[in-house]
Amino acid sequence: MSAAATTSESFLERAPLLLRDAVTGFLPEPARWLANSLLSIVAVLAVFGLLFAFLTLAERKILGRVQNRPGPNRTGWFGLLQPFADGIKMLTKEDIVPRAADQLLHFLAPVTLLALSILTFAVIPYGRHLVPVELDSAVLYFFAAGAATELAIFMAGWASHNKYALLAAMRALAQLISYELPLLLSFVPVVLATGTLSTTGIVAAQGGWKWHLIPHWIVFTPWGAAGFAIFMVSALAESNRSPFDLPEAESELIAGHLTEYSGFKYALFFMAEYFGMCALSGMAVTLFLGGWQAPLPVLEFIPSYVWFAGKLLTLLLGFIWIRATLPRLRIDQLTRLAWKFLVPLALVNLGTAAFWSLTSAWSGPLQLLRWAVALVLVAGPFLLLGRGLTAGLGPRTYRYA
Amino acid sequence: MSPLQFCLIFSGVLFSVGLAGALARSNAILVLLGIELMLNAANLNFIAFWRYGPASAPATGVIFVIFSIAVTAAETAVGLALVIAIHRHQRSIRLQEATRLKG
Amino acid sequence: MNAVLILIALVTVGTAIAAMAGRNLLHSVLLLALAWTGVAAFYLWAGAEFAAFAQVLVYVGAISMVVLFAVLLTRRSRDEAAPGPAGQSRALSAVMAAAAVAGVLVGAILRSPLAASPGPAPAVTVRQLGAELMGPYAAALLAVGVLLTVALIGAVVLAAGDRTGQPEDNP
Amino acid sequence: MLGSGLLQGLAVTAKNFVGSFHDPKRFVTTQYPEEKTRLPEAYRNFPFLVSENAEDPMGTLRCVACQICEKECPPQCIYIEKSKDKKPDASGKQQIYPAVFDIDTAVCMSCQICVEVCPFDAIKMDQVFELAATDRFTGLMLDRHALAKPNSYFHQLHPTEAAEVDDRLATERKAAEEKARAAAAAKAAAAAKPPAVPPPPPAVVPLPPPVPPAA
Repeated sequence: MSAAATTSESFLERAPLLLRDAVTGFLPEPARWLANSLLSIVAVLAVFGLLFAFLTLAERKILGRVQNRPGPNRTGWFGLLQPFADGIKMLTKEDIVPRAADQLLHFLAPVTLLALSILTFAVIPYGRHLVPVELDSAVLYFFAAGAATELAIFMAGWASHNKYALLAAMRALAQLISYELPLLLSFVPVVLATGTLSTTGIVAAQGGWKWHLIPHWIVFTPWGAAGFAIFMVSALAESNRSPFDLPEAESELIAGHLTEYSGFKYALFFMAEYFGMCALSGMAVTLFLGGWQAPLPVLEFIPSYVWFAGKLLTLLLGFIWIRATLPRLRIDQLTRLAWKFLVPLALVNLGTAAFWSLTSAWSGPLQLLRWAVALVLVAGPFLLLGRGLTAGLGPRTYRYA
Repeated sequence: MSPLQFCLIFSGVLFSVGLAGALARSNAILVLLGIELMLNAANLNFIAFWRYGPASAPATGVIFVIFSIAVTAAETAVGLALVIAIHRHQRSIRLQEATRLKG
Repeated sequence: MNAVLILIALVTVGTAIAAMAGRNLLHSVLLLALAWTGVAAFYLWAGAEFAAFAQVLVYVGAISMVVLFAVLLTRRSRDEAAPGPAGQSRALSAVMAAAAVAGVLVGAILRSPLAASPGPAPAVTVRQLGAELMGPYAAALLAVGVLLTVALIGAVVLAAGDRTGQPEDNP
Repeated sequence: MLGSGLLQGLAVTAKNFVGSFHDPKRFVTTQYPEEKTRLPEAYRNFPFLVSENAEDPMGTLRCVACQICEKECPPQCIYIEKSKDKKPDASGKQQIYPAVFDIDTAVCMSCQICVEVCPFDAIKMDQVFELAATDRFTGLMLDRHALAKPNSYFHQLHPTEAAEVDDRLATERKAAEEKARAAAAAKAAAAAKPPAVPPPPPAVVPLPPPVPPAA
């Protein structure tokens, strides 16, 4: 949380800063900086901790409704206390460590995973003045911290001393490495267009409206939409969400690298997965959906962090909706999708973005041409590669003996 | 001892650790990792001189490190592929046993 | 000179020594990942933010993964056998050689008149870095790109191996 | 086109999600302990003993302790001890009655063989499924007091079958009555002048109509 607020902004917009100053304002300078940092850490942890708790509840309620059941509704009013009941259950469960396990790594794996996924929250701009750490290469930091989580998953699989856990960890690594590529490639056009790796800079570049109506969000350009789609599909895979939840696949693959985990360590893995999902969604909002910018000029009176929260929740609900819909992929289908479809599309998309930024001076009828060429560049490879991907597939015919 | 000297000693010690590992261990992967460590020590020097050295072009040290990291990545990929190829031929990755030129 | 730098140096060198001396190959790799993170922390301390994150992304995210895969693919209990007397004498001479190198390096560094310029860290923005890479260093960047591509293809060819002679391919 | 199936699937789940809020046909869940679904008539689980009268279940058990069910029970979960004395049954005839009739529901597999072999329609299938107990030895061992349930209860569970059984019992009793009367008449005719007319058999106890049980 940095950057001084100008007094011309609305009270609600400045409310977090005023609150912070009320708490730490009396401290002398170096201590105040420390206290402010600690305060933003506590705030992020509290907000995302609660979001995690209620996201699990929302997920169970929504999945229930999609399957025409009510979902958890016993604990508290509409089941609102369910996350806390789950937490107490997880805390009081026995923590089992296999005798042959590598005790230290078995313990370190969930801790490392959770720590790394919390680290990714540091650079996301939650509001106009709400960035915990402002870095010049924030996007790189985000993906570096995200890439390091793979190490923790490997540690979990190996330390369990269980062949299924180890195989599952290898499978998880194959998936995570495969999808790292389209994930990184899909945001490169954004960096190309905005000319910065700083998240605040990227959000600032998406400010403003065309004809006071269409926001300058990156998702509203042809390559931005394609990049957003690629990013979200890769984010699904990176955060181990259905339909790419092969790393754990509790119904077929005995929970993968989590096989030997129970009790609170399992809860930590679970938490890290949700934190990863939240962080990737927050990054998608920042990179493609204009961050905390309001969609219309007249709606700017609503404080920026509300807009960010709204967009974040929309994406998270989208994750849940997709989980409710799609069946799990097989590992070969999964890697084929990454290498033969998403990576080429992301590379072509980079070219499209380059074309777009080179032709930014075009106007009048040339503007139409620009849109047409960009749309063809986006849709053409999608259709061609999609045909290649689905070639030989069709409605299954059954032959009976 | 100036900070620059401290950084250089740090890098020198890291280099020696990598050298000792590369010389002492017989496991091909560990030898490779020792070499990685030596390369990292060299990178440390780049950054140390960039930070404390005489002012030159502002980004040179960092750019050298970036190139070095890229080259190291290539080196590791090929090195590990070689290790796997050796393992396939000899069923072992002890360097003492890799004595034949013909697979 | 400050405490953070000393801490970073101690952690990095300590984990590196532990990794090189360790018996368990997997622990060695994980400790080395920690040492690489320590190097990244040094970069961050020195103000080279971009290099630090690139280091974490490449070393911790990619190289340690590839190394771990290689460790698992080449695991045989034969390699974990205790080193014989030949190995021990070799280790001893290796450590002596390394200590000699370290001695020479440290001596040379301490005797050189290396006065640190007292100014703050030179500020380098990512934009500047990009301009440099695309300007004066464009040729080098292209060469690195070619190198990486060649290395990738070479690694795949080497690791995939020669399958024609395998019995399961000639039924 | 790639992705169209995906969108179709998303539409289906969205329809389900929205439908579950306003369409009771989709949202069929009942909140079990508070509200219970009506079980289908054919559902059957664990046997019970039919008594004619809800006020005096032990006195009006149809069971005559013939022990056929005990012998036929495949998992042997029934234990019967005959009484030493006799009591009048529903039709007034003196009958042996079960002094002990236990069913171990931990063992019973609800095969309904006891019901099929019973010549007296005295044991029928129940619809209970909430037999959880904290003590599996005594809690799940049901004695005759726990097993005895009035005929009206049987009517409630399986109305069709109960009506059939009642009809059959009524015809049988009527036939027995006719027979007895004929026998009595024949006896009377044979004795020409008996000193006293034998008392008529007691009237058939009218079967209780299918009323909801008192409980």
